[in-house]
Amino acid sequence: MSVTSGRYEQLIQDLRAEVRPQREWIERQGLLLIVGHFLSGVAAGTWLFSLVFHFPAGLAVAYAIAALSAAAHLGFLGRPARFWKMWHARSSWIARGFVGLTLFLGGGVLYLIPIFLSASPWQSGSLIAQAGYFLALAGMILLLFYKGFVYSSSKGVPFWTSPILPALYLAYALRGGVAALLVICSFNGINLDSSALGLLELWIGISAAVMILFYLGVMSGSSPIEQYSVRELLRGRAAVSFYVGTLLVGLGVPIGIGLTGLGAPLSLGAVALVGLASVIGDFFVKYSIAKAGIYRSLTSSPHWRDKSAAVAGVPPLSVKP
Amino acid sequence: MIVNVRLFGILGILANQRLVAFEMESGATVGDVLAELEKRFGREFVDRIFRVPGEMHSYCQVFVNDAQVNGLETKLKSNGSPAEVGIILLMASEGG
Amino acid sequence: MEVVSEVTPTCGARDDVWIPSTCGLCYGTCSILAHRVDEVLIKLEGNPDSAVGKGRLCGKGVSGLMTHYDPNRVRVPLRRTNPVKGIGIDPGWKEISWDEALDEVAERLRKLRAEDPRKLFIQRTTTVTSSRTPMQVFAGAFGTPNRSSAGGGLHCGNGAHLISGIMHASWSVVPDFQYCNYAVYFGASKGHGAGHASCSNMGMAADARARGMKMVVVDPMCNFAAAKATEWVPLRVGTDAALALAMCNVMVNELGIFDAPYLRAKTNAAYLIGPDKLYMRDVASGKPLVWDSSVNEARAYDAAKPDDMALEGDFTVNGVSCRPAFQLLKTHLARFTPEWAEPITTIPAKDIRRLGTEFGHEARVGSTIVIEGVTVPYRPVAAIAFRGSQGHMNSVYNFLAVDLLNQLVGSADMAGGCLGFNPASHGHPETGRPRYIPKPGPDGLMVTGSWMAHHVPYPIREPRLPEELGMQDLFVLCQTSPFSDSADREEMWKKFELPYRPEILLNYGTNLLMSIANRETVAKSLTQFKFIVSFDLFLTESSEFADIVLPDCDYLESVDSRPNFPFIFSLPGGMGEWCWPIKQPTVKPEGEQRRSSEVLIELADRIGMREDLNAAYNAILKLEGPFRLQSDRKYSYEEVCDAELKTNFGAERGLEWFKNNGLIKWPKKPEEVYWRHFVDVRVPIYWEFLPQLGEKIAALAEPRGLKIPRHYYEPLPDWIPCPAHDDPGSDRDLFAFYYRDIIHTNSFTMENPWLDEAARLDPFSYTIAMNAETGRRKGIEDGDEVWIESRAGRRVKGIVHLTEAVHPEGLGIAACAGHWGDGMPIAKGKGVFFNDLLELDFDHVSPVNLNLDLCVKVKVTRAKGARR
Amino acid sequence: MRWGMAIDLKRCIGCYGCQLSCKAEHGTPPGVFFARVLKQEEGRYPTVRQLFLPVLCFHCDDPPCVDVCPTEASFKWPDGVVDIDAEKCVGCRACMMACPYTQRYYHDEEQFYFPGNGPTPYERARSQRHEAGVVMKCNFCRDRVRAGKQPACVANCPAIARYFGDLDDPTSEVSRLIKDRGGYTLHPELGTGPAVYYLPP
Repeated sequence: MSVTSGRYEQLIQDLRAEVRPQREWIERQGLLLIVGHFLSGVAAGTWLFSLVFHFPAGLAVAYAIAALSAAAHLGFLGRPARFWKMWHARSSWIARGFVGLTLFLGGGVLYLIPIFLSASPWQSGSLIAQAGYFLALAGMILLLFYKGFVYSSSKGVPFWTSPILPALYLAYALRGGVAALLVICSFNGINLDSSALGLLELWIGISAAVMILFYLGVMSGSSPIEQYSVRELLRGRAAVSFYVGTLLVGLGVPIGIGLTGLGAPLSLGAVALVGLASVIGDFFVKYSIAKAGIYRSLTSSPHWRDKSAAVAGVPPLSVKP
Repeated sequence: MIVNVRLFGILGILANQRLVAFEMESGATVGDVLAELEKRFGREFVDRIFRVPGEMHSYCQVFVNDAQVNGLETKLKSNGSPAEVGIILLMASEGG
Repeated sequence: MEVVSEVTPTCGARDDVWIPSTCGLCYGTCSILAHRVDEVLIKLEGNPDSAVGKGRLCGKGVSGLMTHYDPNRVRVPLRRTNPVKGIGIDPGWKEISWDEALDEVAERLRKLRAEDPRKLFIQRTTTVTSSRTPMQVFAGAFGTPNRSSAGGGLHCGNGAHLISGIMHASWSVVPDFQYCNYAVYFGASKGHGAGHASCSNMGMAADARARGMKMVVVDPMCNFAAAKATEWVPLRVGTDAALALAMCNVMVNELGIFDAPYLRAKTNAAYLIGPDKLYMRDVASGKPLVWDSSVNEARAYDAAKPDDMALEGDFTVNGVSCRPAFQLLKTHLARFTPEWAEPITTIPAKDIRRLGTEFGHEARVGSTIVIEGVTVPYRPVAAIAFRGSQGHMNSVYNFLAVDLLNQLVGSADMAGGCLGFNPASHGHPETGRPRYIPKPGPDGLMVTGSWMAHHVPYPIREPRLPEELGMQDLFVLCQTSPFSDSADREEMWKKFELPYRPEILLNYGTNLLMSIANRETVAKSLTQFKFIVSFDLFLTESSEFADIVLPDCDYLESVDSRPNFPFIFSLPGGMGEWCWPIKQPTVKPEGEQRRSSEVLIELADRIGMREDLNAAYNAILKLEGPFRLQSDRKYSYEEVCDAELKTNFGAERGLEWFKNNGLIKWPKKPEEVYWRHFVDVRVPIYWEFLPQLGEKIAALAEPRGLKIPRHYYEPLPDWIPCPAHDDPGSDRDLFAFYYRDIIHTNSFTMENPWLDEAARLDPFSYTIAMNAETGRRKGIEDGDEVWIESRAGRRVKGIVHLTEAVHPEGLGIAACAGHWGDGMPIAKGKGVFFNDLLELDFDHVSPVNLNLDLCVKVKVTRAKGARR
Repeated sequence: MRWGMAIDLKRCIGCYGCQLSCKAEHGTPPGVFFARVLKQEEGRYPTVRQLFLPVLCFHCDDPPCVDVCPTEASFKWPDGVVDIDAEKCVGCRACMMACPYTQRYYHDEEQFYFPGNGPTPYERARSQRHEAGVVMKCNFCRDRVRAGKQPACVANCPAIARYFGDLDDPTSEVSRLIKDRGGYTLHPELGTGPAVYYLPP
């Protein structure tokens, strides 16, 4: 970052400001983390539902998505060559995610090879494949859960430190899986139990919508920094991605189509659209929430404000975002 | 006694002479030297030296036998060799 | 004597040393330790053994290496190839050898000196104090009276320093932080910002706050000192005198508080004044008379006991009715009621009355204190002024009115009061040097014991038709003059028959185009020089007007035997230690830079004025005995420094000793710090010489068509509005003013990328502070880019920062940013070029001391399409 | 033994001495500040004050940044100092998101202060040591402290507003100041247990 670069300018502006947006996990390489998070969720969800629906192609796609996610994560890291050091999972959700991804990719390959490669030295159902199955399953579970906790354990960004976020991101991962399956099926003309999938999709979609509303409701009643983040989401830098990506495409389209689908079976195209829209929505919910992240303000610390105000002989002002 | 007057800076330039030597009676003072200089170089010359008649500017520095003196009353001394008098104006304002 | 630090390498052959030296980022010149490892400087820290900074540095000081290692420094001598000069015109620099450069400069100077030495104008920046001695010496030897300290001098020197000199025998004033209980600051930041003894003062001011000293800060802006004040008193820009006079009135006329014994013994308050505003004088001796109430007759001031002198009453002496100066002052003050001051200052009358009352009561007139076994008067109140309050046409009265508060309660240089910086020194215990003590001059009034130059502030010179191009010999209360650069300088020179015109400018480091006033005026004056030679660290906007640029060594490559001497400048005041550090080279220059001190010696030699130079060194450094320079020998500057140190501290303590030890120090005595109690000198509360001076100047000026406004020349202070207050323009509704930022020095440090970065993070450094309500009224939002336009149509642009912390009519700007040249690329485009709003002519300077008026009535408009 | 700091807001004048002496000590890259001074105003004209808040890593007792670090690059020394082992850091910036005090900076690539000129001799000696692609922050000047000195910001503060010492020792200057002056920490509601206390103005 040269001192003449726009990024340095931006940093200076951010550091000057009373309210400083986080950019490390959204801009430039930071975007790759959001992509990685998004892909790992979709991968885990797809894996799960492919297992449920016994759909090997889905498993393969899930695996490929997870591999992409791993690549995105590597691209995001400042020091990708050291990625193998990230296994200290005692308290780090990032490490847990890394472990999950490792288990998933490692186990997945053991499980998938005999399914797709007839020349595999081990067979499906063999101990190796079984071990792979369980490793991948464990990885999948970690991948489903971890990213919400990555955000909710970020104490520097109050907007994220909500227990709703892990639930929301779990829901989105599941829906992402369903959606991916819908897309895969519709493109391949495969008729899985698409009405069941559609219902599932609808149900998760509505749950997600409710959770988002609940989340925003809680946040807008919190401290000024969270309120500012809500404003960023509703009226600020993240508003377009939130309204268009998260709400309209991600929730409006799938739920709308899904509701019409309650009356009559949906065409493959409509199913594909639901799936695609859901996947896009899955990305944008993470994108929007990451983008609306604002660092906690030091000058808003209650003690400092109260005692300083007492010295100034004036009542403390509310934080001016 | 013989008095050697060395004129530095602007004074030397105005007098067109860096070293002025003349004979004075023993017991002569710095004031007497300046009076002699006035005789030689005119009123305008010594006007640069005096703030008001009888009082030198603070920025006029006079040395007698290499020692800085403050008043016109200082007597010159010669121990066989000529009495040495040096005069320089340090006209320099300051800020900051 | 203290051994400061071991400078021999600490481990084997590896170069790893801490070298004691002196900071050069501002004129505060704190003591530093420079850490050098393998020929590279890696850290600057304060020198904890020194009383100057006490081991601590400000943000600028610790950032010095980024200036030192700036790749944009000038490294080789340059000669211009383009004869056309102007703002933004490329000089077409060509690198030349030192020999070529020195030959040409010496040849021109030699010719000029033979022709008329006054045609040389010498100018130096206030930032680098180490250039003071070599430049004073060169000027004295060359024979030119024409020297200037550029913007620093014109903006504060003529008021704050001159009057501190007349009233406190020092360059500046500061509260006695150790004992003061109640300090009122008028446009000053002592202890909370940049400037003289800044780091030491920061620590002492913090101690005072912790001890419970109350601090009232009168300032249009709440920053630095005001931020730490017990009370911030916002006032309309430039009205400080009105407040101070009203406070004086409350004390003297409403409460009857004043220190009569002090006024009788230490001021001219008892001097009898006749109807002609002049002293009644003893016929025989010519000495001013006082009324001796023990015998009921008038006597010379030194013939009566102070206790017997009448301060009040009407008397008749030799048939002339007369009154003591104090009686006149008291009567004079009566019209400055708080109610009168309220509409002028915007400060509520009840607050003015309260402030006057608090100041009077806190003064504890009559009390004493024992300090280190010595009993001295205890007056724990101080009224402090600096650049802000005196930077107006009413410069003299503004500063004087504030100081009257101290004089009335007798707190001037008394324990807890308003101290000059070290006006008296008895010298090192072993050598008795340097020794100086204020002494009585004409009419018993004080002559400083020490001064920064050789024009002492009092006694004043007799005005004459000017021979100096700044006309300081006509306007004799002026130190740094506007007329070296002003728009009306040629007109003035013609009027006053200046017998020559300046031809060569020898510039040391000033960026005049930015540091005085609007650049158009300054550029015009610069183009009129036939030849400009400039010592520079960087190619500044002003270096572009030079014919030859000489690359200077910076403070880490230079030597100076007296970075904190005279002690009245940057050595902290109050009790503590005397401290004499040196500055020494810590590394060799990376390019062909040479020390300007050595270059000046070389030039003198080539000009053929070696003897004059040595004589000037002898005189200025007061070299004595075996250490005097011999006429005919060529000395290096290090040898000169060695001679000065040995003269002062003995043959065994020369430059080598100081290089190893860094400094010498010894304790201050109460008799030195609180010298006024012990020295029989008086200061003028009644400036009798002023009306006379006005008449004398007028006698020369008015026949030549320059009106001298006599109301500035009255003996007692008054409030006189600035041009800004009288500006009739209805859309110009704000008073733009500048302040000195805590992380910048003049126009120099914006090029330091650490300081630049810090300034960019600061809400105020590079912005225009506008009152939030004013902004709302004008539809201006925080971050808007605006034009500020003066009556003369000068415009500067900047980003607005809306704040509650500025007077609604004020517009606060940190000086002096806004670089546009390419020679300092980090600084380029940063901040606001306030000075470009300033007019530079007789109509905008104090007609008494020629201090520039630094406030401008302006119109503010949003720049088109600008909103960030 | 737990190193801690008390910053006296009555003495602080917001001069940036800490911020810049820190930069000088560590040669931190552009945009990286182990110590900073924040300014804020309180009140409405004319009852208003400029307030200064010098900040640095608070070396929390229960540091969220350490908890979230996937490589243990962020860690706590037994004496309470929270530090980063740059060689272990993968640059995931989770610690930046976890730090409630925004005291961590991402050094994204090697950079110097004079654009187009490469490193100055000073920067070669002091700044080039800093790895790129990792997160940086204050470590209470560990090298200085181990050499028996005070942290640079403490040693340099011209207003003598910073005190450094052992919080576990009730007789230390910091402990006494915190007790006597009612020292407080920022955002105590987060339960992080900062080792940097503020003494009220």
